[in-house]
Amino acid sequence: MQGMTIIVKTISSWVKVLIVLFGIYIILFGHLTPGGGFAGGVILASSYVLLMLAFGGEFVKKDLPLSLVSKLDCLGAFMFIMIAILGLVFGGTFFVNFLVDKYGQPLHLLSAGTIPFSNIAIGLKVGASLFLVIFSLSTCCKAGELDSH
Amino acid sequence: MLYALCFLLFMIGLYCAVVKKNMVKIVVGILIMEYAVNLFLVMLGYRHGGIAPIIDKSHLESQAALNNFVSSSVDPLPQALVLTAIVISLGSLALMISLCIRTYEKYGTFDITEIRRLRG
Amino acid sequence: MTIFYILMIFIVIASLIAVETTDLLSSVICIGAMGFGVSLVFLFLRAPDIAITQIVVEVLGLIILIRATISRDLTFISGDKEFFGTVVSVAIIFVIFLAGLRVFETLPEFGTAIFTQVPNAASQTYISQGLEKTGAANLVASVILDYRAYDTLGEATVLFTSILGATVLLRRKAKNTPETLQPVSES
Amino acid sequence: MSIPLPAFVAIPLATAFLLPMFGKRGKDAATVVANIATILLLVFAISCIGESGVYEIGKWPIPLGINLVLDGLSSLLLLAISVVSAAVMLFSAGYMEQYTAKPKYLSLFLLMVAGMNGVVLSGDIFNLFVFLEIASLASYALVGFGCGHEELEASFKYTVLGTIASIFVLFAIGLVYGNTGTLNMAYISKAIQNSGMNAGLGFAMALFIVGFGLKAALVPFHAWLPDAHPSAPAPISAMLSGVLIKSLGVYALARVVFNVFGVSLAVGWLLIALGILSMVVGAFLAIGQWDIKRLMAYSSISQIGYVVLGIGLGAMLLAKGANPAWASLAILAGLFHLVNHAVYKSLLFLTSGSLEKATGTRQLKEMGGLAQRLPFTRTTCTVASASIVGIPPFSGFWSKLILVMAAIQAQYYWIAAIIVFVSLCTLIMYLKVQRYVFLGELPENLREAQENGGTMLVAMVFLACLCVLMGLLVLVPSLRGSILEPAVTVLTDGLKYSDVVMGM
Repeated sequence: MQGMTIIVKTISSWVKVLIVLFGIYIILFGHLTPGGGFAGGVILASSYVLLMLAFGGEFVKKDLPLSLVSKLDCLGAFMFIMIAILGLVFGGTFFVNFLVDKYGQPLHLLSAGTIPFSNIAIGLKVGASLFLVIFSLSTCCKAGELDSH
Repeated sequence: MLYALCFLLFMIGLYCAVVKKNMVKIVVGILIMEYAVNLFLVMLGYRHGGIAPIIDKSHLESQAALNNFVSSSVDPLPQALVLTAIVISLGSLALMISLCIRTYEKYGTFDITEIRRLRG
Repeated sequence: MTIFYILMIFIVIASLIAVETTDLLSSVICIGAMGFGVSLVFLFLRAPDIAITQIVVEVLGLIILIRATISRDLTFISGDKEFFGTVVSVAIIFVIFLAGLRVFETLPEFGTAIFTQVPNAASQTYISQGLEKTGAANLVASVILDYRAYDTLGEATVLFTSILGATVLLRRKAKNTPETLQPVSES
Repeated sequence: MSIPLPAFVAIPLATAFLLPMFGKRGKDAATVVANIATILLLVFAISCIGESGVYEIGKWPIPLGINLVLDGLSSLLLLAISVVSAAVMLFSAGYMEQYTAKPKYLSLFLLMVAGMNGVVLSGDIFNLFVFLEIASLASYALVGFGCGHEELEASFKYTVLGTIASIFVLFAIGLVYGNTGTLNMAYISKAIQNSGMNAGLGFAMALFIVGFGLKAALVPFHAWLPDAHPSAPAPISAMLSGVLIKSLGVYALARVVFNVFGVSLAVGWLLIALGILSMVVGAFLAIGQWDIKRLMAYSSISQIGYVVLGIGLGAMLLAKGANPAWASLAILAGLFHLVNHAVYKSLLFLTSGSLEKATGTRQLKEMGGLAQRLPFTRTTCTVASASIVGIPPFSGFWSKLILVMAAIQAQYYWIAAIIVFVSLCTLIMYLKVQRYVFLGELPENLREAQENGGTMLVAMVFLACLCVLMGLLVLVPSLRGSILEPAVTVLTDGLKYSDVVMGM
């Protein structure tokens, strides 16, 4: 994949920033408005998928090395289970929302205890892993190219 | 009736997944079944004249507004279940498609009868 | 009410086209149309969370599906050779469908949610006490990330598993070294 | 309870999330970490024997949140899963050296274990579905791990049938929710007792039986198994056959039928029919096979038939209101056979992996005379074969004996006759394995075949010792009272499950 024309490239590099911002917004406000970690993570992934379609796989690989993405994937999942285990440590029960009354008021960004943190962990995890799968699906094998039998 | 339409969709998907011989068609059938089940689950929680289960500032202004919210909000539980189910279906879709692509690479076709013949 | 019927019939027609067309790419595109229809139904069912998720998942799913089908044996689907088998399976599926129709009479009628008819249903508590107990105004978020957070852990794990599985299946080289002994040629 | 129940899920999950970070260089470190995790799980599972309890996740009382239930049946399954997974993980340390991406393999393996532990502990029907999907997705990927022609095709078939099964289960969950308004199994059971069965719940139950039957590979639904088991790497075949089809299929089926919906005569006979069909068809198909792993795969279908037959016989007797002691004997036989089969079938698959690694082939006709070259593999394989056939001191004998006794006590002599007949078929197929693999002429090209050393051997010897000792589980009253009988009571008590869970 060598990418598309200069117009597409320029526009998508601008739009990418907006999409990333939108994804971050969806993740951070997931406990107040529709959306959340999952939808936001998919949006984050789609921004890099857009770059990949416009510039080609090699460019994105330089911008965002795959080993880093797969580490982010593991990190997000690990963060989420750590939130659960911290609940066990501080709250006495697995997954207890041990921060719920500690800060913030309802309907503010800082509220709902561990829920925003869970959203961030899931967003990170989902974004990284979906980008990873689309990237590996599109670069692993070119269409029409067969293994020798 | 709407439930029956969901069930019809489910059966169309089942037919496609069981009868068709093309790997991509089988995946398509499974996707249709998943849509049908997701729709069915969300419909279970719907109320006539319901509102989305999201509280905003206007609902907190008075007790009456909050009571009104409580008496007309749709069921959030099936929505949570479907959110999980959508993710699961995306996961199995990714897995199935990577299997399809690899099998295509090895055999040069998506037709499972052809694949069985090549395997001997 | 009518809007649901219109959309559902649209979805059913799209699914029939997706099933019966011989062109894989159009079949996949019909699936995309279905997905957007489903997402609209979700929106009208007052489920904006799932509608958003459905749309974004649909886009990514379509990219994956089109990636799989594009420029690979396009329009090549041999007709179903086993006519008899097809007829039998259609008949069986139709019978199950007719038998299953009765099942839906046992459910509460559409538009009267089950949780309003059962005493002490969990959903009733989610709606009336969700904000005060979990602090999240979006009750779906409060269910998936607090009341049923364990499910969401499972969901994140499912995604992790499938992505790991996909990268494992797509790797170039599966075996490290040749076998210690030469495999016996299969007769 | 000394150990928080989520540890059974959290430990393998956390380890699995960390393992892919090790990369190529940290292969050995990853292996050690993964082995520590499975051994830790084994220790925890042993310490949970005889305990029971309910764990409410996130401190939410049960209809609101999700609960984990540890009772006799769960702890029996946990024990089986952790014993087999610890042994198989040890075996993989040596065996999987021939494949690339070992850390990812280990991670998927642990995810599968976490999924199975989640299934057997869950007290919430939707949560059960989620963990069922984790275990299934991990197993789909692991079956295709070799990425060869055969592996990919088998894996695709398995994925399609497995996904259809999962959708059936999800649809059934939707119907149950639509009828009862709750997802907690204890509350569903309560609601069904109050309202009685109706067409919707009956259809849901049929969907559950088809879905879990597909996962358990009972005979009309067994199409995926004979392809998937031979294609998977040997340790994965051992896991699939040893515990996966049992915890995802038989356990889930038993839990739903006995504890949620309640037994009925029709379901009991249906399970008996499925069991007998699986036993007979599996055994007949197995005898004709020349691929050693394919033969063992068909024999798994046949053996899972014994388990389902035992459980179904129990269900039928309970529903008929016959002597409860007969029903418990039948269920005891089924569950004991489940545990036995987990041990000896995984051992058989491990020996087949050891043979494949030493000789490079799976075809019976291309082997022969390996008794001298591979003495340890030969001994362990013989022990496992003796167990599965049912030669007296070994474990398989006791479970089959109890099953026959239960059938005779309940005066179904024809069932007892079928059990004995299928045992004879089993004898034939394993005599065939012994004859063609270990006896006879040693082919020219296998003169240099070497015994696999190290961890692989340790795992095989460990399981072989268990095969010999398993008979003690029923013979020693204190062991039987703490491991098997609580599990039997959970099933014979049936709908009291809801009271027990709500009361704890």
